[in-house]
Amino acid sequence: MMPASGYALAPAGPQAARLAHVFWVFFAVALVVYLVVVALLLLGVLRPGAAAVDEPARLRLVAVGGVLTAFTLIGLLVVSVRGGHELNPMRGAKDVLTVQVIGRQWWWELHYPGTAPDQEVVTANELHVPVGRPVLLQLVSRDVIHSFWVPELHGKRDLIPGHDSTTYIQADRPGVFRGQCAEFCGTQHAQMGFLVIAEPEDSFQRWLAVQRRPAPPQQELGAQARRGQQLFQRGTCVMCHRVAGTQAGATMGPDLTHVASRTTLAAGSLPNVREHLRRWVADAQSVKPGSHMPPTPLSATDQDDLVTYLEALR
Amino acid sequence: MNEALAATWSPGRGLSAWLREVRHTEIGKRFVVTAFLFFAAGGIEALLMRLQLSRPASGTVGPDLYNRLFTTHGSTMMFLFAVPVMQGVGTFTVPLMLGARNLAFPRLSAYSYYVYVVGGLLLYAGFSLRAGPDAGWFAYTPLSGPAFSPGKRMDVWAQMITFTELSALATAVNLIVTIFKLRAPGMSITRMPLLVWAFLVVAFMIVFAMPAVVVASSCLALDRLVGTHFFNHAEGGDHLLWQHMFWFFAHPEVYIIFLPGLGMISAILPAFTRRRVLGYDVVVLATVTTGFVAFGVWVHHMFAAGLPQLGDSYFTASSLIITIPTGLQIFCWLATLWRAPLRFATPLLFVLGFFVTFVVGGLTGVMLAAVPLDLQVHDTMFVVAHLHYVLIGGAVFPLLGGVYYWFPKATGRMLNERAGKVSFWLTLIGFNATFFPLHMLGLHGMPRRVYTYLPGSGWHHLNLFSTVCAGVLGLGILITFVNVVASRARGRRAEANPWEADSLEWAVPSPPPPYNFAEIPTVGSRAPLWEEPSSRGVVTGLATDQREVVVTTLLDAAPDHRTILAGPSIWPLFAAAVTGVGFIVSMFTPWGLPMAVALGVPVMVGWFWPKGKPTPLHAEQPGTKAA
Amino acid sequence: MSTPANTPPAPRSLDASGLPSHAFGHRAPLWWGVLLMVAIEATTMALLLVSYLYLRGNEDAWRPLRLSWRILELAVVQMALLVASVGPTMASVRAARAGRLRATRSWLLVATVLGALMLALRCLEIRWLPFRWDTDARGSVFWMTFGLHTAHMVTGVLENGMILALLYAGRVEEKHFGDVEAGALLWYFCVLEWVPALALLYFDPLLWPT
Amino acid sequence: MRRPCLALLAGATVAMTTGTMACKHETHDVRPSSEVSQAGSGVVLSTLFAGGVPSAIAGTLQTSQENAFAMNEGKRLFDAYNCSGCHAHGGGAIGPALMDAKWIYGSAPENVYDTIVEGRPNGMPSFRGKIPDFQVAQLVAYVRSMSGLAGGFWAPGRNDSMQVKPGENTVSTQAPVRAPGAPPP
Repeated sequence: MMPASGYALAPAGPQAARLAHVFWVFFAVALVVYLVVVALLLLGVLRPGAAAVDEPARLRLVAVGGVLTAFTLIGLLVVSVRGGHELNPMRGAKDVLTVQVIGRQWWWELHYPGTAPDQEVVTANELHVPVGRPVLLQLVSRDVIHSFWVPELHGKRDLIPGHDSTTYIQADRPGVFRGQCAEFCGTQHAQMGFLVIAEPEDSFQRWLAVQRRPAPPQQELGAQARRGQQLFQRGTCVMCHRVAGTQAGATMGPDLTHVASRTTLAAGSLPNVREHLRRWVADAQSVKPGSHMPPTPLSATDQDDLVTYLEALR
Repeated sequence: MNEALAATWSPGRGLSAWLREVRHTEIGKRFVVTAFLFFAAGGIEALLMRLQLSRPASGTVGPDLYNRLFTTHGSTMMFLFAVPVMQGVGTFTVPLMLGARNLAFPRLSAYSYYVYVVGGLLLYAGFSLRAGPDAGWFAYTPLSGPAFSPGKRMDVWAQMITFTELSALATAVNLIVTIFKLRAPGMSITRMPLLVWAFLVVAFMIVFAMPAVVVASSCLALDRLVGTHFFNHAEGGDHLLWQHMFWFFAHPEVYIIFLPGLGMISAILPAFTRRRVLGYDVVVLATVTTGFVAFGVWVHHMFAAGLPQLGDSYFTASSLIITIPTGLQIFCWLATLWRAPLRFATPLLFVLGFFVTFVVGGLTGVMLAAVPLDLQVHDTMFVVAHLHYVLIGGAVFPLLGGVYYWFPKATGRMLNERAGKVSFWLTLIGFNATFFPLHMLGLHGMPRRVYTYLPGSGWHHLNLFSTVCAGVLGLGILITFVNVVASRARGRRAEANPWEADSLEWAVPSPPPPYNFAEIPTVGSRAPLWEEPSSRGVVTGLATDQREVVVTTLLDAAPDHRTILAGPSIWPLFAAAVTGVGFIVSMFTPWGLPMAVALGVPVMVGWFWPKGKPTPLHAEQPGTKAA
Repeated sequence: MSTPANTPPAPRSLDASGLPSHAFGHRAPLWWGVLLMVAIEATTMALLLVSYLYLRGNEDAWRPLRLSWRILELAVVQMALLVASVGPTMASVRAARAGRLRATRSWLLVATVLGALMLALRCLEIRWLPFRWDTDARGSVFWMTFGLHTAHMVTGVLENGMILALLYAGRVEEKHFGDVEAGALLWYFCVLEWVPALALLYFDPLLWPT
Repeated sequence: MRRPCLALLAGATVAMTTGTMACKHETHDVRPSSEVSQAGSGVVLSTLFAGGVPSAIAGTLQTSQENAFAMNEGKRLFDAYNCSGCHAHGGGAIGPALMDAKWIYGSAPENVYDTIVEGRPNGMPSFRGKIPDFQVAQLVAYVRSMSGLAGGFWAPGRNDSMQVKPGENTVSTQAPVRAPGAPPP
């Protein structure tokens, strides 16, 4: 099922833990200061006394208040700057996994570089990471400014065209963490989510090996799936999507070579089950109105064939 | 004598007199009324947005309309309500508090109002034609640029910015010169009321901050219309240039909105505590310090953009330091309130509401200043909660208190106290219940500006609760609107000084006559009306057949010379019309600007060419030899 | 509340009829108004020059372009004309303060003609510039700054022209001499702001090779 | 005197916030319906197709000609579907130039629609079944805006890449001329 959204104060990685720590320090100080101010206000307002106003004494109290504020702020500044430094201890770390994250208008394209160009894994919206290993994300934007943010792993980092930037994340426990684009990027900014799937090293390597294989050849497909593949290549799908090992090689839309292995569809908006896959293929605009995926009106049988073919792309 | 003055200073009756109006009391009231109408429009948009967010995946409002709604809500509240309403309060109160008969440049204040109205009408004409802006009130490029915002939507936003900033600049120049040169004799710099100090600092911030957004929006409009490359990284431009230029303006702007609120508190407190605000020098220095430091904190809006860490740490420090002056002012007010014989009228309630609300916003502001914390909560509902706490808590609460405080002076009628108290409590409870849950939503990962969210995201209950309470907040503010409209005609009659306040504007009858002061008063202390009347002097010998006022020196306000202020004139309206036509046509073709200059020259000549009977050249300077 | 010793005691009642009816320099409200407008325009020009430096720092996309000598000489001639017009402007202000009408308007005429001549040369320069505003970011900032300064110049020349028309044809009053000084303030700004802009926009690759 | 003006202002503000009117240039057709998304084929029974614009798309084809959103989408699709592969960015390479005034197969929206869906001799492939109709209408609008025939003020601006040519909104309208050797209309 779809994981609930991440909670910034329930960290699952070293960076988010550091941020949560800084939050609790600031929150504690803020709570104390607020209680003091409200107490002063109530004590002053609810007990009208005719006490003469001795001006200099009150001014000295104001000065004391000012000095206390200044020292508190200096303390908070130290906490903030120290907290900021520990965010990228990964610089010198070894065996760092590098992934290129490309922000597109309203979905995420992920590239796992391989030893050779044909070994490169191209997937979308679901970032598989090995548990315990630092992951260097190279953030690139192809169109407008997006912002990569997984509350449980790290703070957000903007993807600005012309300013390629990097950020480190690391998951200390296996699990599925939901992320969301945090910088307004157009009509469907609201449904531009993604998942970070942290799994042990061996299952991550198994996943990577599966992703490196091209799509199953025609012979291995069932009759219905084979008809679906024909529809895929003769219809509108081939103009935008790529299925490695077939003629479909367009890169405008997400790579569908292993679409069935993904748990969600439409940038984390729909669970990847048959009727949602059918609804998304037949009329994407009903799920994400304004997204760049046009509706594909087909007869019921054609839809079944196409969906069967897509579900064969494990 | 008063009839002669009234005949000289009043513009007459009828529509043409209404359009030629230059009295600061009238123009100030128009600014405030128009701004509150836009506040109502912004409020309606906010309720629509809350309705859409009350349920996950609800179809009430589609994504395109929602994006237009939140952009128009933000732009309306920031540019068409917050700054203009403070301009209005300043235009109305500053001359009265200084003992002046009008602003230094009366026709410029008329021009400022008309240009503001043109900007407001442009934005709402666009919004009603489905051409409202849809890229957020700070319109980051490249989304707001030519490639990703087709049509005229963002051009409407950019030109509206130019109009409202032109209006703010004109009012700022007017206020500064009035405060410097037209103070009542004896009102030295150290005897000026604290609200006037606030408006002086705000006016200087406007002079140095607004050009940044005029340049930024002009560069954006040029990029979209004629294809310049300010924000095209492939041709040498840079998207961060937009963010730097915009936030260099926008952070001072939020202080431009917030400082008059503090000034109003310093004006309201004496009347209800029977004490002068403690630490006059501390409050003045704090206001001036806030004015300067506000220009050095803008990068805290860009911590997530990946700028070098050393720079971010500097801006963390400067963003933390800016809380000290405001903190000192709050401590001074707490000391003033300390065990004072209080009179719990509505204005004081709103000031107390300020303390309870704004301090929460200030503290979340301190949290947002820290880079590691900001990386988690930037661009989320946490920031939405923070900005509403500091803007509604910091500026709208004192403003509502100011409306209840100065309404008798502006209209001669008291606002209903019972309705005021009900409105206060509904507004306070409704506001806190609406916006406090958004802090939790932000920490739970709900980003800003999302038109919907998934059923499984866990944000449903808090959003529903927030929407319901938004209705309560709306009701609270609606009661004040009804109170104002009802009391306008049927409120209790108000005498000159209903609150026994200390500043000069309470020395004139309510509503003030066209000439404000029969004789311009002289001032001997910081609270002129609390001195015994016998010791208050007046200025005599000013002509009553001309709009003559006394100009005083800058520091000590010693009388320096007499001058004639401009009278009612239609040219500000024509100049605003030409500015409007010129800029709106330049949205479609670059020839709009040369056309505006061509139309503008005759209007400027009409505006400046001397009219009426000339005083002969060498009348009173026999000394100079005939040329 | 003790009144600080340094502020003068409040004058009881005061007869204003004896005060002069106009004043010059910082005593006049109009002077402050023009000074604040100059501050606004100066901030605008400063922001444009800062954005030029900001974009210039972006090495990989910045293409320094050496302007031809012909344009640089024309720019220097224009600057010379501007500086030359400062003298007559100051003379007209001195004459205005002394109330000498004929001297004021003749010096102001000289200054305005020099300004108009500089604007004419600027129209020639527009045809010679080798790049347009949509060539690249450098061209965009150049033309925006060029346009802003031209707008200031046109405003200054038009304002001086109107004051001249008033001094020659209109019913001159005392306060119009104050207008001459206010117009001069704007003119001094037009001259002063073009010095950094000229150095940065025209002589950038020459003086500061990147 | 103040009452009518306040009422006027209040009325204007309320009328405007309801967003009742709609300007055809600016509406974002965010949810294209399925019948305009037919890829010009429907159920394929034979390779013979009656020419001309199907009725379902005729309306959208006309409105797209002055709709800013449609033209901007057309510009995005022009690169996404690799039209720029043969036509460059309107200057013409393997395929003919599109930003000049010469039209071989007619410049009316219907002619350009047919060119895209049917294909043309000498290399223009048929995109029937490959591109949904509403996107073809957007491409038609963008192609005609390259030579100023569509959009006018609402034509797309420059794009965020190397400056290849000025934006379509700065192009002056060039009256269409029949290219030499073009077949009779």
